[in-house]
Amino acid sequence: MAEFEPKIVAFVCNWCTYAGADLTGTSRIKYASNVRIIRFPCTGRIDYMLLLKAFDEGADGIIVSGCHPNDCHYTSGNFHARRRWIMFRSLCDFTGIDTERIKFSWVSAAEGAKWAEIVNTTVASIRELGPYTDYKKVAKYPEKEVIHG
Amino acid sequence: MSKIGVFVCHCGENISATVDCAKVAETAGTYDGVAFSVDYKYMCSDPGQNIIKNAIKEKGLTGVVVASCSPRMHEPTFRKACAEAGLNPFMCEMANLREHCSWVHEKNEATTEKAIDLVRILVEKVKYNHSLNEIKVPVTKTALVIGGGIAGIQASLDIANTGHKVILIERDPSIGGHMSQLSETFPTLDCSQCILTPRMVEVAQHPNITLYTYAELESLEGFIGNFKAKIRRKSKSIDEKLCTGCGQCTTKCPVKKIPSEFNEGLGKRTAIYVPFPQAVPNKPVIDRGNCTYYIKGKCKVCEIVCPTGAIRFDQEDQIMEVEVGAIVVATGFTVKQPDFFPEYGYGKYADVITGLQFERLASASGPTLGEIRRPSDGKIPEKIVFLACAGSRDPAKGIPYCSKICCMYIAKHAMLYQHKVHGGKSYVFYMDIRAGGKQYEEFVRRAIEDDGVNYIRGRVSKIYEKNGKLIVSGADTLLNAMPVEIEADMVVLATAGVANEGAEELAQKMHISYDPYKFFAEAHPKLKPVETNTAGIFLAGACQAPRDIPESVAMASGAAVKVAGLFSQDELTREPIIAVVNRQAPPVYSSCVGCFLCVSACPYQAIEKEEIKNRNGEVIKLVAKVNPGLCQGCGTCVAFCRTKSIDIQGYTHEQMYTEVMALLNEY
Amino acid sequence: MVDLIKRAKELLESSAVKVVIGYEQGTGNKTRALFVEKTEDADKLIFDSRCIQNLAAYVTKKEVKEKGKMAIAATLPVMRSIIQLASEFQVNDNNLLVLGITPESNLIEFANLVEVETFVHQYQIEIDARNKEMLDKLAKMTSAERWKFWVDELAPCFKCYACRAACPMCYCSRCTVDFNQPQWIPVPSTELGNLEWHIMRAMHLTGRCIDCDACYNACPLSIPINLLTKRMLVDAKEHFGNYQPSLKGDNLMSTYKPDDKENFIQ
Amino acid sequence: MNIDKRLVRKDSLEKLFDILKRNSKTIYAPFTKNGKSTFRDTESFGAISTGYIQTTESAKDIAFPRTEKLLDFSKSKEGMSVKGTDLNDIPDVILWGVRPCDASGIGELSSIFNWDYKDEIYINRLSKVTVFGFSCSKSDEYCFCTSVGGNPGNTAGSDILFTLLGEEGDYLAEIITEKGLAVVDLAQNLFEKTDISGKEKFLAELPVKFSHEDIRLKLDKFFESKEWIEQSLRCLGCGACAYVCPTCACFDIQDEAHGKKGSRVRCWDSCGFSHFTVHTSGYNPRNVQSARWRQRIMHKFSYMPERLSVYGCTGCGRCSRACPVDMNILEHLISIQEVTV
Repeated sequence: MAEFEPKIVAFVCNWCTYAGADLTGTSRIKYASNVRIIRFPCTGRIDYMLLLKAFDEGADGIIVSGCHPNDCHYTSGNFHARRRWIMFRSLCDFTGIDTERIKFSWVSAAEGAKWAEIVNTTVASIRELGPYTDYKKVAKYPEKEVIHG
Repeated sequence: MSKIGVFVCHCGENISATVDCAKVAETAGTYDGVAFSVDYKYMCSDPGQNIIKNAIKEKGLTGVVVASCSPRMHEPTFRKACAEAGLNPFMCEMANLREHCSWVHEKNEATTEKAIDLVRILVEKVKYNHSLNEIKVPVTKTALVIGGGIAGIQASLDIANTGHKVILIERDPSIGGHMSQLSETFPTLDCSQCILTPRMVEVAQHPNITLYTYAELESLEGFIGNFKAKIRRKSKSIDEKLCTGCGQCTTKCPVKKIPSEFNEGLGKRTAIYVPFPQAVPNKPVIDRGNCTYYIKGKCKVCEIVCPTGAIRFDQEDQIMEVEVGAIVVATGFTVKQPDFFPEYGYGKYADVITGLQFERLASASGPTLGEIRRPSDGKIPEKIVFLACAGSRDPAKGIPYCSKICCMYIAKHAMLYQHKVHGGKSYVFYMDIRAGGKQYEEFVRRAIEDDGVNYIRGRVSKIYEKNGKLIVSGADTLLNAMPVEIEADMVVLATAGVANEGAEELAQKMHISYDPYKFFAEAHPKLKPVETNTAGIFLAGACQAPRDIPESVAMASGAAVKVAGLFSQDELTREPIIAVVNRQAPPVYSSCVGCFLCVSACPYQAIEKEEIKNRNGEVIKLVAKVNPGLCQGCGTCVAFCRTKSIDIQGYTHEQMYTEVMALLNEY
Repeated sequence: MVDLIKRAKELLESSAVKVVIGYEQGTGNKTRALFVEKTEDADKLIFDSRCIQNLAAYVTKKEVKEKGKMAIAATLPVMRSIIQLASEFQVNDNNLLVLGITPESNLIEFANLVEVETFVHQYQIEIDARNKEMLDKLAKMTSAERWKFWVDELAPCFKCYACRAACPMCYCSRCTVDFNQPQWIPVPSTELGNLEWHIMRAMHLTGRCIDCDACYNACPLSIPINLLTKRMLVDAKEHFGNYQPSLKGDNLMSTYKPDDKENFIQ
Repeated sequence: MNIDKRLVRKDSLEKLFDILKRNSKTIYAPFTKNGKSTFRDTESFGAISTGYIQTTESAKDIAFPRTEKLLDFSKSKEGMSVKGTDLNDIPDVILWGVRPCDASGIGELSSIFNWDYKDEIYINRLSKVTVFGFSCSKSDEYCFCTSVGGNPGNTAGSDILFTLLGEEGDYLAEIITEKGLAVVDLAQNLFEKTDISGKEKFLAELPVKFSHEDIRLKLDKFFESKEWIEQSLRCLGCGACAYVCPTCACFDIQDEAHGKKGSRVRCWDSCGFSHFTVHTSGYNPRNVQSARWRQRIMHKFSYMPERLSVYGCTGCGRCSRACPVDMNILEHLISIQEVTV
């Protein structure tokens, strides 16, 4: 059987982490190709519902990343995001959503190497955890017609 | 039905070396709504752009996805190309196949698969893009300059000289700032007052400049091009129109023992006073905290002696509102007072003074008329010690940064001392000599070599008094930390330059950001040194960090050019990537329920309350409204809104949701 | 409650308010909301330990609000809700008069919401022992066990939205679940959709929920959804310090501190 | 067919359950969680709840599931392909422990799904269901089946109706339909021949509290009554009443797409929701709760009798029990009857 290739979605802000990932590219630092980046203006824009949707649709892991505290292009978007993440992560933990599968990080526009490292460590840890079957089991309608119960 | 064009760039071999570009284009061609799909060697080249333009025209494309480098690189290029072909530029999106894919992965199927995914995400997103138009904002062509030091003066003059109106406010009774307190200036040793005073006068006389001294910013609303500032004009207790500045009142005022702020406490002033002889405006104010009349209810000597009847004891503070299009903040800095350093015995020893106090001693207009006499007994000090980095570069004191100006002014002080006190001995304790700047290093060398100032590399642990002498006890680190003790007559501390008291509140009033030391934050440390994160507000001088005069002036001129650039347009255009609160047909009007939690979430105070009225003019609903002039498009409100009533153009709910769906499903 | 009846009559007679919201005897052993508009109906007002429905849910209801100025018999949870609603601009002194009922069941009338706030702030929001125990039990489970617990608990939810309807804080005229472009939460009751709905609801109530249990009491299937909001309450306290609904409107989730602590962001 | 009466010993019920299980029957029986009961696929007799006056949820799920996939669709180069529900996949089900009001509700629900459009999935599901009714020996203040034409021992809708003959007694089994007979055939020895009659004395006593015919006639002129506003002021507009109701049949249809694949799903809806009638334009003809409450009553007591010749209420009282704010349908119906137009 082929090795499990985790599907990982990265939600990143335009000004720091997206630019940081650009720098990873211009620095030609190689990293795992399992991650797909979705660009947001700011971490403040990242709706936690999108994280749930990513799991719904089959993601095995998620990276959420933005500017370091005090570095936000919009001054405080990341501070708002951080508070939201603290509560959302705790709620995920409480409902049994595997918080190991959601990696939060600060990656600045200058941290190309850090981005590569975040991606690689996340891919490695999700590979270890395996596919998110617990979630996938309840995510889709059962193939066979059943009545609730 | 969408007609999307997908344009896959090889970027020479930058992308095609690891990504099968033809396959990416071919796969993209199979997606619903993709009307045209092609790969090409250089999409950003003229022929490449022509492929896009022709496809838009010939296929009637409704959306474009360029799969090439980072949008941070070429988004403007391709959007412009689309616009030239008649497609709204915001219908163009870019998939980042180079920085995020080909450059970071090996050549294999997985890399091409990723490239395909990245393109698909954007293809699905662009189906939900809307044509957007740039936002036009009118500009009020008057600038507000806050702070009348050299930076504020320079900014005001530069802006005024471009033909625009300037309102300059200064919280002290006179403009001039710290520069007016200085004796000579490094590295040329020309007299500070002599070069500053003409500028001060120019400000006062300039037809485009309205000067309000003894005035502070009360509040600020609005946004770039359209600020509304409330200014508190503190009561001067005189009628400025009647006052001729004859000086009768200050001469006769019975309260004469107030430490003069201008002289850093080394001289005295009266309760009704002009801070210094060259003050602009040269008209007195009454210091109500010290005036006998305000304390005890009687005196009024000044009123009696005033030949023009200009004294107004009942004058009140005035709040006036002005409309301005841009603001230059030039509120300067202050220095740590030596009471911050108990180890140096300040307060106990009158002859341990700050650098700024030394400036007053050395100044010809100062309390000693330029003679270096120590405060305690007026004697001329035979031995003087200068301590650099008093507080600066000292993380333990909470000031890890370098105050920057001290190395130079210490050299200047020591030099002035040697010039004025023949046979005197001067010592400088320093950590490093930072003399980066035109003619700066030469200046320091002159102090050491020509004027015989003794530089000792090391720190001073304490200062104490013994037999009428100040014993400066330190270590010479160049001599293996050998203990050094100097019996000095006077000690000058180059105390750290710090943010003004109240800097934080002022920043909050203006909604600009500040660093951990309360210095105002520039928008970008390298590329936007005079901008703030709030559009239309600029920084000049030492309110941003300790600065010397040439830097402050350069910054002020830089800020002035930014303002002039802003004022060269009648309307501002802004990217339409902003938040919008939905509006619906009656009876709903908007799904917003008016909880206004978004108001506190917005970093820009861009969300306002809008009353929705019926035909009879009755308010039937209060809903949020985003001010397009203020919104910067971060989208924090969007993720916060429970009713999903706010959306951000370019990153809408549908677009972001679709991206997630497109990423994880087959299309 | 004689005092309440008397005061309700006075308020209605003097036209100080148009409607008094309180409790009456319902069917069976239930109590229920009563809207007194005529003085003679005030005699039906009761108050006893069964009166736990959070009446604050009515002060944002269109049909009730349209009657004019309201007075409301408000227990502590109701008062807390009202302060939170006021901080969100949903009620104010012009449209609401609070007839407080103290934890000792005494009537206390407030001149304005500021006084209500002061009163409310004397009492901390405390999770009751039974639920605390349940939270502890859940905390001790493994993540997988908690996942199973919640999937099982929430699977029966048929999305009648009684929890939402009974919650004073769920006054939005368009809930996120009613939003269909995109469809954030699936409309049908499905295991995952139910979980998403309740997670989202708990997030929306973080920093706003005052722990009145109205959602749980309203649930026809007695699903312990209040545990979600309780856990958020406990966590918020842990992370950001104690909070109380406040007229200042410095809502927990729409504000931040630059030094908010976390230990999971790399 | 004529109703055949048999005696089932008290302890034979479990044996019956086991025999049915051995015959690969799926059995849906009341199951209690968090103190609330609903019909679930049940594997063991011991798991079946007993002693309830009424289950919290009705049994309508069996033929009209709260969530039901109608079809799968997928896009390909060749175009759209659609795969409907395979009706052969629907399992044979025994619905165990249904009260007579619920059983009769099946008829009312069927009248809706067989009205202008014959709902194939519903009809097929129902055809696979054998209903074991259990008569009521107890009732509570929310019950009013006798006021809407039912009674605690009503055989309508059941395939077999079991009546407990006294507290610790045996069961009288009334075999009402061929489907019922088919079950008896599987366990002949458990269904003993008997000549017992007069089950009535073992049934709950439930006096008639109003006349549904009178209500119907009253409603013809009651549309504009202020009574609706009076009654519904405390209604919070949730869907609890509709979702526990054995006859509420409103549903929503959603297409859930995931890329080029997706499903069409039918799920319950409720006329009590404020958004139920919102037009695309934003206009909402039932924009206040009183209009929605009126709709609920009118639908059950006026529109259904008029169009389908059945009442949309079986008097089970579930909605009153489930309502978080004590909207008691019985109380409100009585007051409608009493109020002068």
